[in-house]
Amino acid sequence: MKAAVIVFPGSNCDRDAATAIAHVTGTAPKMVWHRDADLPDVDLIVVPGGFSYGDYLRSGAMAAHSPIMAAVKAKAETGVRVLGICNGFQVLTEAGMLPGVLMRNQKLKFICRDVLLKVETSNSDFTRGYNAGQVIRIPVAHHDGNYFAEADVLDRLEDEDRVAFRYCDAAGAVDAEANPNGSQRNIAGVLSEKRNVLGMMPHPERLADPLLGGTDGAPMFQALMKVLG
Amino acid sequence: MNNTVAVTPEIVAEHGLSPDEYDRVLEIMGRAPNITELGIFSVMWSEHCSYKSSKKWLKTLPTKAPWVICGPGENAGVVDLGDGQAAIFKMESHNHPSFIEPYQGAATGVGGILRDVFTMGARPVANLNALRFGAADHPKTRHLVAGVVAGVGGYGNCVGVPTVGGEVQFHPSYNGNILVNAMTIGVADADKIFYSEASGVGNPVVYVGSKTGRDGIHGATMASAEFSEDSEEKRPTVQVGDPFTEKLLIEACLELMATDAIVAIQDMGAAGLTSSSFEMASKGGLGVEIDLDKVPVRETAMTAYEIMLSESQERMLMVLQPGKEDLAKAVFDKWELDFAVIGTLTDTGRMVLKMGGGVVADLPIDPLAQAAPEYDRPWVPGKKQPVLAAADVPEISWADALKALVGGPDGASRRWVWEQYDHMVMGDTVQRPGGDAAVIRLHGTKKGLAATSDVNPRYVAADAAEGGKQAVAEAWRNLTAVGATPLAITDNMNFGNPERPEIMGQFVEACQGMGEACIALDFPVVSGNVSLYNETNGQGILPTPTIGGVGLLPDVEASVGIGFTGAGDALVLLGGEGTWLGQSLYLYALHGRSEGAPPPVDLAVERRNGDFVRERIRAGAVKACHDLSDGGLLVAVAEMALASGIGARIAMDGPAPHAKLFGEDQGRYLVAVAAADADAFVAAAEAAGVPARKLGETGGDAVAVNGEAVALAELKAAHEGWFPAYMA
Amino acid sequence: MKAKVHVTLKAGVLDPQGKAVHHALEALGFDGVQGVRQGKYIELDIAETDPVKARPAVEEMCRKLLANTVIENFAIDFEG
Amino acid sequence: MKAKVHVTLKAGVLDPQGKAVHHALEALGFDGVQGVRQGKYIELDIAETDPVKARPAVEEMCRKLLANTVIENFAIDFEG
Ligand SMILES: Nc1ncnc2c1ncn2[C@@H]1O[C@H](COP(=O)(O)OP(=O)(O)O)[C@@H](O)[C@H]1O
Ligand SMILES: [Mg+2]
Repeated sequence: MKAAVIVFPGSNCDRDAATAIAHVTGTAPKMVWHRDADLPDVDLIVVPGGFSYGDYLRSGAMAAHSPIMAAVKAKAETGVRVLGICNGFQVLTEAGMLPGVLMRNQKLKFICRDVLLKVETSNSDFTRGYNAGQVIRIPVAHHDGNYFAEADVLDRLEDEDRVAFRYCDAAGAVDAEANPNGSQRNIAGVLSEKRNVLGMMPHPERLADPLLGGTDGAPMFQALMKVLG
Repeated sequence: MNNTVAVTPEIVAEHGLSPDEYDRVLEIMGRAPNITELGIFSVMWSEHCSYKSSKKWLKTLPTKAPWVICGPGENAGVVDLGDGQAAIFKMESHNHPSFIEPYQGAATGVGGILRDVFTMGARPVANLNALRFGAADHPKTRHLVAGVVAGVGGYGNCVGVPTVGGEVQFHPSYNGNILVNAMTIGVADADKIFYSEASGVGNPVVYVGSKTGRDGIHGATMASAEFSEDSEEKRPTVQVGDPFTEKLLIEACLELMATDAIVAIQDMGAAGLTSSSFEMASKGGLGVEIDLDKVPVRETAMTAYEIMLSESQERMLMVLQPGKEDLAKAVFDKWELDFAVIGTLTDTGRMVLKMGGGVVADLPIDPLAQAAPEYDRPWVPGKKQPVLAAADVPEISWADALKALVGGPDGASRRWVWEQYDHMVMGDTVQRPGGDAAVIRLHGTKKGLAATSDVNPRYVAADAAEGGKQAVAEAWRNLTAVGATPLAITDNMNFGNPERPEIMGQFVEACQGMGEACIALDFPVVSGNVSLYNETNGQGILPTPTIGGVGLLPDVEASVGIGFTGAGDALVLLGGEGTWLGQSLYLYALHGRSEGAPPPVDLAVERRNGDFVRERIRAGAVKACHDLSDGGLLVAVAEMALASGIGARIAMDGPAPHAKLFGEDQGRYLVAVAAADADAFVAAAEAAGVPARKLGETGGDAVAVNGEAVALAELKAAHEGWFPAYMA
Repeated sequence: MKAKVHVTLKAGVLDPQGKAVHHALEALGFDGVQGVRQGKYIELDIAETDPVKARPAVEEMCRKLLANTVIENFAIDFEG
Repeated sequence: MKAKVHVTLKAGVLDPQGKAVHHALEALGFDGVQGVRQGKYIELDIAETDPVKARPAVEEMCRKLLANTVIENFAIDFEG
């Protein structure tokens, strides 16, 4: 698997993503600077968490227009897998690569803690390592993770099996109490139409090493490695 | 202020210089200073920059150990971690600004302490924050808590440094003077530490970071003057932080530090360009000439006075090797930060500032630094309180007492706070907030760093020497409880008005107690900060010498937390039974009384008990460990149970009076060990001279004492519920 | 000339900030507030002095960056 | 009636938001923007229909909650 991690000046989970990928797959990804207009030959692109350009206006708004994002978009169109985590998810929605927006958390506060996610589909290269319906534990750390899209967009996402994860409780129940940030229909991650782009607010790279308290993030990278070699 | 503004006695007084001090200015200058020069004297001689009231006593603190690479005097302290690595850390207060503008005050406090650490070549790897607010029911408190916590998080989260620990306390003495103490720990190569001592006549002096604006002018003098009711009305300018720029500054500085371009570097903290340029030149015994027209500014028509005294954030000053300007500029261009060569080092021993083609200030550096006032302020020893007999404390049913303690403002979970902090970014957080000390892995190694922040201001108020000693011992104990070897501390001395002998007495005695503990525990002070005049209308805060402790774990996988790891393990109490209720949380929170002498710390016992615990943890014999502090034994049992969701049953021999369950005798730990190992564990402890008793076992869904139980669910609702309900 | 841009949430999009402000105002004892919506206000100093000529560019800035039109509306005024 | 409140940073106070937006607009190729300041825009629906009577209360809300007058100014308009 040849992976690249995009580095914006305010990215701060770029190293974490690279470490997790190297830890799970044994190969360190390439780090690509935001001002580069080209991407190396890769089959997985990670847009990591952080505060891309400070995110003072809207999270991800400025990064969506960076030189590198044009290249990421072009690669995605050829089928290259793109994984946007947290700020990366925000960037992908702002760039129009995924539907919806991430608004300020309903309670307005930054939230950093483990949440439970229900894997809604195993039909993607990112989620094949899980069973549909499985409950996994992954941390969130965000101020703007409140997923919003118009009802018809949400219906379509559901019809096309493009909701990857929802916030849930230990029994897998998807309800308001399990929703940490006010996301519509508890959505924590969505797939693109071609299913090769995944955006998610939780950080799988943060729980891929038992020393850090869990490994529920690891199957994502293992599954990608299986497909991508 | 235009440089032609006349320096009148009123202006001198406004700058906080006493008539005596001004006479010294005249003597040094050999003439009357102009307004810019006066401004420079005023900030350099402010309490904040000169430590004029505290220096005499700070000097008495032990600062050396074989593993100390650099003690107090630089931007931060440096200790050796072995294998070519060093930890660099410091704690600093941002009390007054946070009271006036809680979000920005706290945010810029975090920004400032981060700069102190990366200035020395370290990548910041962890932040802590020690917060003290007024009474929970004071009308201002909630607003201040909300703003400060959001500000600490807003800054730290954006720069991407995990905030892994801290303290939150409420007490009416902080109603008008909250405390925001922020600590940063960084990691550097031990042979690549950067210092502030300038060298090389003719070397370029370079300004990098954000542009200079009119913000925070007089911040340093503000931090040194007592608050009065109307200062809220005057509302001095506070600075706004820009964490994104700070993040860029960290990356750019570290990138440049990987080359050999930098001779010396210093962040622009309090008193901005003045103190940074002054200190660099002064340490090197050199002079400096600065062209103020070259300083990047964000506003028009800024005067020399304003540029020199501005406290705009996210700025650094460096001395470069000659010829390295282009290399350095390319790095800062890459990170889109301002970069300007603004001056050169000279051999004149003077600071010469030019602007608009003329000289706007010209002052001698050494005499100014050497003549900085240093006071031996009068002090009186604090009145010691008699020991309070446990029998004088009315007994409340233990179950009610426990629920009230873990569910009250002092003992409730701080989750509401630390869940607003990204405590996992950087991917090395092994022990998250909520335990005795946070543990992070040293990136790319098997080793770990532990960090904690501690002080019990009620103890210090009752007996400053014992309280100071206890704060150091508690930090040491918290590090020990996760299995770390305590290395060194940073301190943040928050006190009232030092011109009052009884306050000065608190300061002196606290230093004495701290010093004693540091020596006995091999736990030297390597950096620190003093915040005095925390007083409103003559009402001082509780004396609060916050101790930030750092320890090392040779094998981070061997660290233990406070949560039980399974049912059926044995609980062992180490260090003896509880007896002491004077100044306890039980007495304060349940009876509203702050009475009696605080529990004494026997430093030899402390060390013996701690060394035993640490050794057993490293041997893999301990499954969970918690030191006994506020609330004593039963609160510790409950916290361990709550952290894991696994209950505990303990047996007290005979009746269990409040002093046994809630006494705050020092030097004690509670550990969980495999049931089969319990007897051997107790025997080993006793052989080491450590009193030990098998107390009970883990399991069930309640905390039970002699068969009487309180459901964990009920305790949890109280413990986790207080803070969110309070802030709702 | 100054371009004053107001970015507000579309009707129907939940406004947690506005709700929180509303709640806080009530807690402070202000009654008679029936609803609160919070938006952004951005002032641009622009070289162009003719509003008619300036508008298309500022609209473009709003669409591209200042507002997310999935959830936000924008309005532009010129002054000076 | 609607009370429209603008909260802006005082002159001289650093505006990281404005700075970042300015930078981004330049990066997007919009030139002719000389400066950007960002503030908050808050719309209050109030029961009172007389602006003269409403103003003191809204000013009080601004001072107490909507703005921190250490670093921010506020301006109030009424409509409808
Ligand atoms: N402001 C804060 N930020 C981060 N963590 C905090 C804060 N306040 C408290 N904590 C965490 O909550 C836990 C309990 O704090 P405290 O009761 O002060 O611990 P101890 O008694 O062991 O010193 C610790 O892990 C501490 O780091
Ligand atoms: Mg402890």
